Amino acid sequence: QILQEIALSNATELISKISNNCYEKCILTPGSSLSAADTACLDQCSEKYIQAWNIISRRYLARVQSDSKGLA
Amino acid sequence: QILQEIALSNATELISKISNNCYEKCILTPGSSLSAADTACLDQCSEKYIQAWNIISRRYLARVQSDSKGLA
Amino acid sequence: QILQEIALSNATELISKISNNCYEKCILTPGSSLSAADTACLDQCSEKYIQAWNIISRRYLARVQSDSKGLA
Amino acid sequence: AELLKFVESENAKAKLQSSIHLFTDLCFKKCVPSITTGSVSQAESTCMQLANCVDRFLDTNIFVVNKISQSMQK
Amino acid sequence: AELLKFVESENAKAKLQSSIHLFTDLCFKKCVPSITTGSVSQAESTCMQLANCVDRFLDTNIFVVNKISQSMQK
Amino acid sequence: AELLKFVESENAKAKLQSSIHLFTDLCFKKCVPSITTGSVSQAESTCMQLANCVDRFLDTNIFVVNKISQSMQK
Repeated sequence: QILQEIALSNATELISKISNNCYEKCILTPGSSLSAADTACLDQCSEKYIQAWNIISRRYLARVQSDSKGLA
Repeated sequence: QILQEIALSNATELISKISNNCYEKCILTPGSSLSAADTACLDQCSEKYIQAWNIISRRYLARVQSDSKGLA
Repeated sequence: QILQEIALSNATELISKISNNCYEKCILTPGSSLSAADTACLDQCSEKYIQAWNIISRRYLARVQSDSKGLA
Repeated sequence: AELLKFVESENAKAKLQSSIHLFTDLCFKKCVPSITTGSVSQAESTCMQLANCVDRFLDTNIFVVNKISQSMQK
Repeated sequence: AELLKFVESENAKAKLQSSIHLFTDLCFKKCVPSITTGSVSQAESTCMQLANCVDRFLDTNIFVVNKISQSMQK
Repeated sequence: AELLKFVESENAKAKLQSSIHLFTDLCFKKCVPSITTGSVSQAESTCMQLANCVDRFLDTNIFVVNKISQSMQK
């Protein structure tokens, strides 16, 4: 139950961050619908964000484990 | 009581958002007092923000009611 | 106990704000380590932030005491 | 039960208002880059008046939800 | 009652500190666009030293409160 | 005691995830200034791939902690 809630809040947070960052970067002048260019940009942007999230997760976990002196 | 608290927190949040956005846009180099130009800009900016808030409120409520598939 | 917690949360908040602002301003393209220029900038930036925090603290406290009509 | 229903509906109202504040802030920043006295620009009008900014944000959100669901199924 | 008063005054102190952090962040972003080694610029000095940034923010806040009150009475 | 340990470890996990979201947001804004179709730029690659953005942020944080400690001892 608790595990599921954490997993859910984790996914919700990820979705919210991607939406905010990619809306900001891709939808410069919102029109009457998403254009093909908008969708292509959102697709690219989401991929990059998920990739970034994977890289950062691995790195931060590694650093937390190896270096207990770090404060954040 | 609860209704009043919601109405109050709503107004407080609106005031805080307008202050932050319009200070950001209008008061580029803070001087020893608000100039006439500052005040004119703040007036215009507040009007626009309230107008935007009205438009967004109507639109979002309409969309929430018509389209229960939307997630946000 | 409560006093210590406030003092601690105050210092933690200050550290977090300085880190965010000075990372933003000084570390434009993060490299494989902090360069001498990075460190010089971080030093200057932290000094300025602490100075700003002192000025704002004094001013805001003075204004709160003298002017109870102000809302923020 | 009546009270519980009342509290729930008030909570939903508060959540709705919080979303509206979030979207207004987002759309104001996106659609009104600077305050000009006089008439509203064409771009500003298209962006804000028709509420395209909210509609496209919600589209973006749905796009991302689908994208994440797909990458979780892989 | 003594304890209650103590807790209340500690709460007020925490609120004050939180406002000070908010204003410092705001003024730093507004007054110090970039970190230059050496002396402080004139504009930076006027903006920050005299704490004009906080004073004008509080003025802006009062302006907005009055504006909202007026539009609610209409 | 088992349950308590479990809850504590879940809390730690949630805190870790919240830091990861914070850093990803920070690094994405810092390393990916705009979305270009096609290959990743050299600067973007150095910034993100090697996770220099997180490492330098943590270095910055340690620098600031030391700085504050020093100015408190004065």
